[in-house]
Amino acid sequence: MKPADKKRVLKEMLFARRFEERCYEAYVERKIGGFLHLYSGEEACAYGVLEAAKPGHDYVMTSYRDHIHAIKSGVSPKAVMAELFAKETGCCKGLGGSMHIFGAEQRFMGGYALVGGPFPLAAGIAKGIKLKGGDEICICFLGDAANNQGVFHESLNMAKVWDLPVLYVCENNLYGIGTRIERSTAVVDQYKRVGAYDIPSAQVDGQDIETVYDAAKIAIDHVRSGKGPYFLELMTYRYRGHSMSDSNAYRTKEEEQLWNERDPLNILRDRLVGAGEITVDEYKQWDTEIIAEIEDDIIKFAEESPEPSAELLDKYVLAENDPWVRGGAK
Amino acid sequence: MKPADKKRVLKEMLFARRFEERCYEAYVERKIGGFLHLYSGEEACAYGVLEAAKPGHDYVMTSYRDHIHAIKSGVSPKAVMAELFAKETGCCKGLGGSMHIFGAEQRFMGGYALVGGPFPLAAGIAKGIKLKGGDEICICFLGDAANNQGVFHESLNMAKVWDLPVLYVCENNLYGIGTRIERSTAVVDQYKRVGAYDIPSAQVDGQDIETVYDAAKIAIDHVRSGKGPYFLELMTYRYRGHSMSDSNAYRTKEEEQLWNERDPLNILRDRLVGAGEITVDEYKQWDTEIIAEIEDDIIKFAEESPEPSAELLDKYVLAENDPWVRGGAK
Amino acid sequence: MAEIMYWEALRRAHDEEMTRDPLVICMGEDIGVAGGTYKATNGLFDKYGPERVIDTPISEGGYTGLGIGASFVGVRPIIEIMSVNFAWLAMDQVFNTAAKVRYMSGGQLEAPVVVRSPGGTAHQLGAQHSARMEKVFMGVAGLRVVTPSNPRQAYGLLKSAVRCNDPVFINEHELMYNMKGDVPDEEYFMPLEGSEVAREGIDVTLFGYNISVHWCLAAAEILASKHGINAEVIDLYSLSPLDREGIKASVSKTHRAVIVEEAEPAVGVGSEVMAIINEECFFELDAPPVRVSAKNVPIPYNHTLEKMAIPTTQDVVDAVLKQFGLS
Amino acid sequence: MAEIMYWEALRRAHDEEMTRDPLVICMGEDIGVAGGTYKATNGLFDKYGPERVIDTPISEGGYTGLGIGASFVGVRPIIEIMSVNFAWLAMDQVFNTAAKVRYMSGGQLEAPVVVRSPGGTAHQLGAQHSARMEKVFMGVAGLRVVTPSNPRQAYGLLKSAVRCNDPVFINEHELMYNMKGDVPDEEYFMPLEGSEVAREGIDVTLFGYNISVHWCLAAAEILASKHGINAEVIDLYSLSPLDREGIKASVSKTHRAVIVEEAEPAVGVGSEVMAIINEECFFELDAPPVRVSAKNVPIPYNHTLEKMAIPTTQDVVDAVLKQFGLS
Ligand SMILES: Cc1ncc(C[n+]2csc(CCOP(=O)(O)OP(=O)(O)O)c2C)c(N)n1
Ligand SMILES: Cc1ncc(C[n+]2csc(CCOP(=O)(O)OP(=O)(O)O)c2C)c(N)n1
Ligand SMILES: [Mg+2]
Ligand SMILES: [Mg+2]
Repeated sequence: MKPADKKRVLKEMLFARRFEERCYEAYVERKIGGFLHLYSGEEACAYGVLEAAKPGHDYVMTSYRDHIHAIKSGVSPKAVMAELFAKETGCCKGLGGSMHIFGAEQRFMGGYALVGGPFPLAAGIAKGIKLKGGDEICICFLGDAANNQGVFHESLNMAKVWDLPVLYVCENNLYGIGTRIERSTAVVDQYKRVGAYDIPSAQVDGQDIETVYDAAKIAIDHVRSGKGPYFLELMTYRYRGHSMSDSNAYRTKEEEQLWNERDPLNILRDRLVGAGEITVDEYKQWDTEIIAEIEDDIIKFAEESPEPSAELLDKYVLAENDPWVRGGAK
Repeated sequence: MKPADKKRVLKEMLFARRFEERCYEAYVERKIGGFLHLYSGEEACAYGVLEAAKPGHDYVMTSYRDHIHAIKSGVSPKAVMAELFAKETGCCKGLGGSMHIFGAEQRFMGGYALVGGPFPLAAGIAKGIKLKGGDEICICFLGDAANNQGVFHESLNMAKVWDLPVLYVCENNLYGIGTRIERSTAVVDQYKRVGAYDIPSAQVDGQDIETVYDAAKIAIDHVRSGKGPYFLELMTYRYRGHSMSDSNAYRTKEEEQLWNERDPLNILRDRLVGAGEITVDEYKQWDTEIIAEIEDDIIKFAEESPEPSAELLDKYVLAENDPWVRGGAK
Repeated sequence: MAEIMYWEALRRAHDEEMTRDPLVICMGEDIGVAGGTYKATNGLFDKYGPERVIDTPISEGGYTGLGIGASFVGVRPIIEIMSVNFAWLAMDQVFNTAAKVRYMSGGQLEAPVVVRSPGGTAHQLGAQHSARMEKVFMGVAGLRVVTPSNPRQAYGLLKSAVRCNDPVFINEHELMYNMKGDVPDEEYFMPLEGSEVAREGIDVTLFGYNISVHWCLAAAEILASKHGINAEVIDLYSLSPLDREGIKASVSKTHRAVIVEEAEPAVGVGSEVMAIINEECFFELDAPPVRVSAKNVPIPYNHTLEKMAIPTTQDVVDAVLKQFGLS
Repeated sequence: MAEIMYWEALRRAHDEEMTRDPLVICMGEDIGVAGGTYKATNGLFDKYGPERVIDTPISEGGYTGLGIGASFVGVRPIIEIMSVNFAWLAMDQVFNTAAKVRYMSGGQLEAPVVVRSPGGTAHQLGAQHSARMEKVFMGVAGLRVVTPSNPRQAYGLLKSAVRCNDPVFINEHELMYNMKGDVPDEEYFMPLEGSEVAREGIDVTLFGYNISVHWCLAAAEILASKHGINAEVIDLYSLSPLDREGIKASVSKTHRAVIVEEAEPAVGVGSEVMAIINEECFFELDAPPVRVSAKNVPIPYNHTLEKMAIPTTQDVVDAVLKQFGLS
């Protein structure tokens, strides 16, 4: 990564952190409903990989922990926050919610709530790319515990048999809700599991964005050059409970402490400060600005936006006026 | 295997071959209906593994290609044939059919028609064994193509995480119906796939029953001693089409020829003849006897048995007079 | 107008749509090199190649999800699930993704995927290969369900389904692929919604769909010739949505309804049509509507019992006679 | 008689049955160390250990199948599927194996497994977490379906379900785990078949199940106090089989029926109850039976729209008034 990019992306990650933490507050204030899964602590994963990709050109999809992937893909933070506030200006008009952020224009193909659901969908998008002959790739971010779903196995096998341009990124935060990976999974190193499909893979530190970026470059080059799928495992940690309704009681203070010391923002900030690229004050200044922007711009927009109109209730169930329902357009 | 056992098992395999080939005829004569999947060519798999196991004590289950596994497990060939003839004397009273042979008393836990379905069932039986503290194991025979089902992945993971006494035997006959393994499967050597679950495995020639037996001994010792699951891959070939409705047009004459030369019966027969354990005439004599037994004893029984009575139509849908349906037995 | 078989009609629809649009693909187990268990894709592998006629691994959940994902970016997959019994393995992707993605994305994505699969009891296929699952597909919002009862419908419905922007499930029948019938020579699109009057009548309406239409037609002949009852037969080829107007119109004319279904009765087509009649034209009824359904049992292997498990033409006749107080 | 919460009632049933029989086990995602999303297994991990209180991987198809296999050899697994939306992934094992194994083995094996799972719309959980799938479980032979509307039923039905030799699906509700109600202090078994009269009345029967019983009861109060209509409320806690006798008895008394369901209408409880009424007591009806159902839409995230998507007490009142010609 070039120095200027590092600076920019540090600021972006700081934005992501503040965005998620503000969601936390809004949930406590009951402005956001449903299940809310936050990304704090894992920022270097999405930012590292997507810096190495071409958001808006490449297709991206993920699970319910999806706000930040959407934003880095180009979905407007306002539209995301308005969606969380269930407003008509939300990216899904208030119909989706936190677990279902979509930005078709930005090729952010969605957040999905069924663990593992996106595995085959991503392979399918890659199949579409291949049929149409573009140089896009599809990037699918999912958690470690998702790999125990059968469709993981089925999708990776198909991706390899048909050499599809799909990059699976495993954000291994060591837990599926309250169950530690060792208790659910026979082979803890996820990158080793894909040997069963002869898919090249790597496992790297997910807290250091430069490491992630470099590994992602290799992975993306592989996929984009037509060599088929790739599996990239990023070792990371979520700071908060699985969702807002999770007590988070199953993790030790020591473990949390250990990972706090490897905060992805701090790692990059300290490195840039050390290299004289930014000053601590500059960073603090960013923080102030970002907090203000989120409050004055994004939250305000979400708060003041209208609720979806009642007509939306059944607008998107089936296609509107599809001619084939009546036997064709002739 | 001891010489006497080799002789006995050769005769058993010959019986199996004749049994299946007689089923073929009966199907053509329309005495057997539904889908019929024959085991001819693969005999050394079931006989080799189950010789090394304790049929009747260990639990056994498999797919729709199940007659021979049932018979070797101790289900009476008459009851199997009568089942195929859809008679009330059939092992499932004519309700099951070829794809659903069961022998609970013999701990033959069934033939199942959904590809992959038995993977988790077998792990569950193994869980039951473990809870009850016996030294039984559960042996699950399935095909190569079944390994592309998601439950393969899910079941093997659970079997390892919970160290269940289950032996998965993959009868790799290179095809799933008309699709050759390379066209559906990224990693063709199935025993390599289970590295993803840290399960010990082996791949051996499935046409030579002594090889199968030796490999199965190791596998079964491992499982019975409480060390958890094992995966044994047997390279084999089915002589006939996938089922009676399969044209079998997708395989070359050369390939078929190659495998015919490695016929499991011939391999063992020639070896025993070479060692002076049996004579060719003796073997021919067996054959004559077996054909007669099948005709005079088994087919006759099946033919002459009565159709199931109409009361069976709804007898086994739900438990009869289950007291809890009415709030208990108090 | 040529008389062709049901599978040929499906094959023709596949072929025409694949010729027209390079993004129409088909996928499923043994549909390529082998041409499909029931030949609906016969010859297409050679014509369109392995990128568009895809033999899948035995991974129903995976390849159905893959087809749905492909449909997000403009591909029009026709997915064959070899037997509807295996469709349970794909239901998560069908219902949690395909049926909901347009809605939950606020209209941004859609899943124009076609899933075809044969259901029904055939010839002694046993409990795990004889499910009739149309009711399962009908119960959840966001999916269209159609079920062709003849080659013309098979052709015309598949043609429309491929082009429609909704996910469509096509419920076929193991026993019907070799059925013959007239199909127009020119291109023909069948509306995905509606019903057809398969036989006009005035005394009672027999509602059928897919194979049960044929039982109804046969029963109507017997009723006419032997009992002087002139039955109307309505072919409910669209199961979701059901044609409320068509149901109402016919019952308002005949004042009697008998619904014939191959599946177990609970929460099925029969009960839904009854509910619609109750809601739309209760006061038109001269007698309680009746459903003729399968027995509430898994399907036995034995042929005699198998036949006892599902309705026959005679059961339909008897139900009508009973409704008329004639038995 | 103590007033406890629904989740406590479930927990007590688990605990008693696990104490009684060492082969009763429970399994599911986060049910062990974490005590279960809705606490139905809280504390049992410490009491019975990891061999009997099993935290599973996220493999719904796999662990449901594993539980079914274990049940073949005498184990009595209680499987929790965290949300019914995930149950699609386990349906192959539930329907193709558990519901059919006794039948296809000619009575040799059985699958006495209990699957518990909450359905329903809760608080803005969105399209993929708000399914109401009871109808899917009801449509196929070989499975029992019960759905407790209060802690007493939750306790008594789980107790009976564990002991019953059939596979039983228990349909719970995300919003009801903290509901309080009286549960007998002594051991109590609820019959797995039947229905309960939740409120006696003579003018109209409101049929509900699970959460909709409470809407019916609230509506009955309003109908009584404001409109002089004395409604009977029938709690259809057994959905498969439905209590034909109970349905008939009540409608034969009140001559009117309104069925209230949280799910989309098509092929649901409403349509099935209507069909039963048509079959059992059509001539007792003074007015067409009516169903009050959810809108035919996936569930939206927005709270206002979410509430619009499912029936309310007022909808029930309105339906009754309309049936009486009073609106
Ligand atoms: C099919 C399915 N099963 C279970 C759940 C409940 N659930 C939601 S998230 C989750 C844990 C997923 O863990 P992981 O894949 O590691 O992702 P993370 O949340 O850690 O990012 C579970 C069990 C679900 N949403 N979908
Ligand atoms: C879930 C499911 N999908 C598809 C089928 C159709 N089918 C039956 S056997 C078979 C091939 C299985 O091949 P393999 O597992 O290698 O076993 P083999 O028949 O070669 O012994 C297929 C696709 C099925 N029965 N069940
Ligand atoms: Mg995780
Ligand atoms: Mg095979």
